[in-house]
Amino acid sequence: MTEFNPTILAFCCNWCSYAGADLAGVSRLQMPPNVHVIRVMCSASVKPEYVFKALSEGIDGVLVLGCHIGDCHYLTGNHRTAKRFPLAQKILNDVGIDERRLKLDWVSAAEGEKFQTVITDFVSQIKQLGPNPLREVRF
Amino acid sequence: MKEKVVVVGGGIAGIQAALDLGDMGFEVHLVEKTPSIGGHMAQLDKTFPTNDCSLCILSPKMIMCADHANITIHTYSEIESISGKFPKFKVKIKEKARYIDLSRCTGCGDCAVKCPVKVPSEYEEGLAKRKAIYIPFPQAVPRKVTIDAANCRMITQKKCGVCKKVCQAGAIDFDQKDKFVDIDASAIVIATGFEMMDMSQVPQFGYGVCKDVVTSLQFERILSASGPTGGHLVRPSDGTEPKNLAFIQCVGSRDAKTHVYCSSVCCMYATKESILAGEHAPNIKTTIFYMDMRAVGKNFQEFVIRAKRNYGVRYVQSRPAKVQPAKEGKGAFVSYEQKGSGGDVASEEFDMVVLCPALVPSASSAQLSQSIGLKLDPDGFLATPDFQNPVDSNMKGIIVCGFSSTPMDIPDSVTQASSAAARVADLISGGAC
Amino acid sequence: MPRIGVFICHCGHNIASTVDVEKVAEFAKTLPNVVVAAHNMYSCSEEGLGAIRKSIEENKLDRVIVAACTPRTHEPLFRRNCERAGVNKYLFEFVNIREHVSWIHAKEPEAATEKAKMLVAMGVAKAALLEPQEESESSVIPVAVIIGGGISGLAAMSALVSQGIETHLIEKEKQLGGILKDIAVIGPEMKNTKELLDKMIKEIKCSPKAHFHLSSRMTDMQGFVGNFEVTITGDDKCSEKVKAGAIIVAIGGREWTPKGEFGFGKIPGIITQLELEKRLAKGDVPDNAVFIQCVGSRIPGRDFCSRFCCNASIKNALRIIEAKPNAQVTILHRDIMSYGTTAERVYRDAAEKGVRFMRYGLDSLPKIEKHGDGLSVEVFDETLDDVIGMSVDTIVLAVPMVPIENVKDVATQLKVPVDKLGFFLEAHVKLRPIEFATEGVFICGTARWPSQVSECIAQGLGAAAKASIPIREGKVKIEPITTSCNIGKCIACGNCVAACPYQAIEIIETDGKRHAFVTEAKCKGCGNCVAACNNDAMQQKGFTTTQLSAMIDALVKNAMEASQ
Amino acid sequence: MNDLGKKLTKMAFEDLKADYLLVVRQEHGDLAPAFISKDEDVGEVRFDAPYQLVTVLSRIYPHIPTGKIAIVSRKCDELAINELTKRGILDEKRIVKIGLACDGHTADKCRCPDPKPSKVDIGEPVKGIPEDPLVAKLMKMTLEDRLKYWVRQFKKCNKCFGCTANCPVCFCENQCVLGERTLVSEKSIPPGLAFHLVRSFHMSDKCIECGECERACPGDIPLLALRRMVHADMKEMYKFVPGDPKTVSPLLTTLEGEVMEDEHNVC
Repeated sequence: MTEFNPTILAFCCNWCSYAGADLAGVSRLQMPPNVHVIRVMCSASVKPEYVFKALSEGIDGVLVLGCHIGDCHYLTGNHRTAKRFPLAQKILNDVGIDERRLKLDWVSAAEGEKFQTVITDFVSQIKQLGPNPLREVRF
Repeated sequence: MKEKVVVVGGGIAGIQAALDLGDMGFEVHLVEKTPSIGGHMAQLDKTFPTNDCSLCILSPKMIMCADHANITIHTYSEIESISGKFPKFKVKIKEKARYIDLSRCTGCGDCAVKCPVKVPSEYEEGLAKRKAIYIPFPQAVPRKVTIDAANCRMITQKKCGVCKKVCQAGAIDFDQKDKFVDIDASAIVIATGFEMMDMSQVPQFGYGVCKDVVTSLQFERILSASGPTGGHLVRPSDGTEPKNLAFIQCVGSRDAKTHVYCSSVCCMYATKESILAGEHAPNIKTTIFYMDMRAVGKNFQEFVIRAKRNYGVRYVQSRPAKVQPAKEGKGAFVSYEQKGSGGDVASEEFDMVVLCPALVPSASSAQLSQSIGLKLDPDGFLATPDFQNPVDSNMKGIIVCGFSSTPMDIPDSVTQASSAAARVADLISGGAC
Repeated sequence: MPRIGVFICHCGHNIASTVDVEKVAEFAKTLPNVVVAAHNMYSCSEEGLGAIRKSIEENKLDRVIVAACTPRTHEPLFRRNCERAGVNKYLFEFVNIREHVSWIHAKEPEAATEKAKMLVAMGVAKAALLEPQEESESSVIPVAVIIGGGISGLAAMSALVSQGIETHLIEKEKQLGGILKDIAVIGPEMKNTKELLDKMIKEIKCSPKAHFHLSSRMTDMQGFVGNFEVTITGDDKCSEKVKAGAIIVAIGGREWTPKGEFGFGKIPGIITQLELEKRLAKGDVPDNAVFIQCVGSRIPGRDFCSRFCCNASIKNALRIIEAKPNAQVTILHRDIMSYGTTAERVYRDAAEKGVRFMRYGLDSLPKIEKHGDGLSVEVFDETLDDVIGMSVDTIVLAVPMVPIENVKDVATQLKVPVDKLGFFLEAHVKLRPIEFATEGVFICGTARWPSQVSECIAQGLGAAAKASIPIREGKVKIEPITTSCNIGKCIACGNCVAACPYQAIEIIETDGKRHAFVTEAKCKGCGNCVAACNNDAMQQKGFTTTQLSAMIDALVKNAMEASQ
Repeated sequence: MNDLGKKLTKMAFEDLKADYLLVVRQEHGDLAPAFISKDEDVGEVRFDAPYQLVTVLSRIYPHIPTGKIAIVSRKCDELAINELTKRGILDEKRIVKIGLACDGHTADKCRCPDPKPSKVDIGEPVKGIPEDPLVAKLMKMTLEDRLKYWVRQFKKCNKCFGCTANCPVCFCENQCVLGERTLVSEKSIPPGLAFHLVRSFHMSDKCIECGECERACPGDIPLLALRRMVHADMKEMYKFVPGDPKTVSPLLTTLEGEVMEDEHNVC
């Protein structure tokens, strides 16, 4: 039995969290290679549908990263993000999927280190939770 | 009919000035004496205080210049003469013969592979060899080869000509002559930048005597992934990784005997290079000998603190008197006065010593001042007498920016380049009154 | 069927030393719609770009993917390259395998290569669904607004009006000049401030294009590059709206007020640099003085160096000595920051003229006590390795320049960021020092970072150059990342209208059907409406739900195969 | 016309001055909705409608450009009408409600916590069922068991869209995203979990717990329970209850609500 190597999807907003990820790169901050970033303009453009889709198709965890509240390049964009995803978490919990497989966090363009911590912690979190049970479920 | 502006110097300041002027709708002619634009910034591995990869941020701007509808780049070219005065300058540009038909050369480099002549590479600060026919560095703009006539056997001795044989594009032209281009320019921007001081002026620091004493720019190349050591931190004498490293600040600068002024950037690039050294060799012990740690820019202090905290860099406030060879020509002894010990002189051995020499105005600015009467300041930089317009030279319509006017770092040079663009536009539009 | 070309970049060693680029290229060849996959040393070099253009022609590619560094710096370059080869530049997709792979997984080459493959697969999946886009243009109002009437703002204004550009300057005080009003002489160049300001203002005022709004503040800013609307409100509470194409921020900084350091506020005779400037301007010169540098700066918690204070102290030390040749003047410092040519010369000059420079450390701060009607200072001199005592009548604290109190408000109105100290955060610290990430808004002077006067002027001029570019051009291009409504799917529920932060969406009726409508010029492309729409009717150019879903599917597919 | 019919027509056309009346009546042994105007025979009216009259209303509403419509509405119909009027799909001025208090049997069948409309016109109000026993059971389960339970249930889904078609507050008509492969990848029937997760999210700020989806489901998937769990989450997180005539869905507002917007404009 080889060690569980989770596949994780991350949505990063162009202005803060993606820039933060770049900064982490430029600063050569090392982190586990399980996270695959999709760049969007704003965390508020991430449809919860994407998260549900990804998880029910077997992705082990989904990260949504945006600007800090107040820093949003689009004024109050991330306010909606902050409303949607906690609810999405609850819904996951209601059908029996561990809500910790979805994480919402804020990373600014200046926070390379924070990006590293968020990624590292989330990956170890998911490793703890083990493979997404839905991988095995065949509908 | 667009007004023409000539920008002299293809370093970061010249590039930015050209881009801004081009965007403002002027017809820009960017003149660079070497075969590629990019200047010293292209030689740097990283830039402080973010440690951005230097070429990664520079190369898009270089290519933007090449692509820009309003910008014509004249590389391997020099200003032959400037006559007339604002707003009607006559600028004669000498496009030195590079013995290459640029329209044909694909920059494949086959010729360079076959060329038998090896000479020290300027881009690698003499730490590596290049051929007599060469492309200075991978991201060069234009990415075309150049034959340096002084070293080419075909040109000097009429024998060889291998390059012509191997060139499938038929781009080699040994009969090429210098070409002159005349431009009626409304204004001229001078961004001739800096060069390293003549190290023979400071023999006490053992440069040229001890193999393992290098200049900061050489060290920058040693650190660079694309550099002569393939990004491995090794010392010249025996190719081993240095265990302890010394930086000596203010070599030949802040010194009445050589250059009185402060070069402004050395404290920070030394700090940067010490951090990079720490990343290459986690256990390396680095010492920086300094007079005043001039970390005055945005996040510079934090950068120095990071060097101390995360990379254990040791900052010693003392000015070393001399550097002497150590045994077997490896490493060197640095002797300096210890603070708080009644002036005892200590002598400490280092595997490698990096000198941070004075950065002096490039020779071109002196030539220009002679040929067209630009005033120089007491330190040899182009004078900017009008305090209200810090980029105006003593001659109306001739604007200076970047290091050629006074020592400054990259952001300040970029800013001044934009100021220069503004001044050009102001003068040409006739000013407020 | 789309014809996709994939180009993997070595970026010298930056990528290739960790990621097996050959493997990734081979893998890319197996992906749907991929016609050709190659790798080259520097995709961004002229050679690399040429190779891509050549391949586009040879293989009739209609989609291009480059897997290299970050789109945030290099996307425009590769897009232009596609254009040159006749491929619509929005049919280009960037995959980041340097910042997001090789640089952060340096020690795990296999894993890094696998991840690079996945990201390429995702890129290919999206690219297949990309559609050609056109940048729409919007006109630029040929007017500039400058916020702040200090030296930086004035420099910017002089440059703008000289170009004949209509310029409005907003100054909160009733007088121009900012902090320089209180400073008679500018260091290190020893220039007369009044002459400079009077000359500048006179020149500006002789232009009919110059408009001043004194005792006023910006109270609102709406719109976007080329079409801003700035609301200016005077202290008299009446406001006016100014339409502008570009905005320059020059709100300056303020002197930090000591919190009792060295007995400031308690012991008389201890003053700040600015207080000394005011006294010297009035001809009130101390008989002897001690300057203490780095008070409130370069200390834990406020690490930064305020850049000009050393020069200011040296300048004032010289002025004191010139006025009173017998005056005892000492500068207690932790490093003299007289960088450059002039400053270094002035520093030497001061030393020769008898100004005493002594270095102190954080661990041995100068001790100050009331001593008769004067003050006594005790300091440990690191060089002499001994404690030195002196008695003076004035002690000058060189305190740092910090952002003005309401900087956050200004930042919020302009939707631009500030750093943790409260200084404005430029678009890129190295190569875009006087621009904001927000198009059409620029920054100069001490609101960005403490600077010498000559530097402030240079920044002001530079910001003016940047601001003049769209105005001279007369138009700006709107990047096609805006959203639009698929009328067929829209049921006019109004979720998008509620979610849009820019009031860019309204519900309208076309031939009997109610549906959402997006005003493109107002849309900034945040895609908030896309996520709010339950019907998948709202779509963002370049980020359509089909495109992003395809990326997810690609990740799932490859992940599942990998795990098998 | 039966007595209930007489009572209703009088109420609708005389007391409430409505132009139309929407009821359920018995037609050749079947229950069917009847939409009648004044002077039409309403027929054998029944009050135990097997579906939401509001669903019928929202479907025919676009085709009735003018006039006042009276509708027999239970507590759940009433909430549905609120939700639809709040979202501008129905014009409240054109709808008049005839409050119907459900009987014990119906209340049990719906596991309804509160079968009493704001205004009772017909029927005797009865007590509701305080808590949904199934929800309680599910919440006590471990995550694993709960997932097992739902997977078992959802495997019965054959994507007939009965749940959406019969939902009074599903106003997307035939534009439902669940029908497309974009967001719900089209594997074989039954659809993956995404189908139900997405629907739960879309219903989170609308569902008024009538239970019609559950009753309409040929696979007897206890959808109402899932709705109620999400409902509880909304209430817990945002103090929001769908069917309230005023409060806007929290998913559409900023964190500080509109206040913050105003501040933004003045600061």
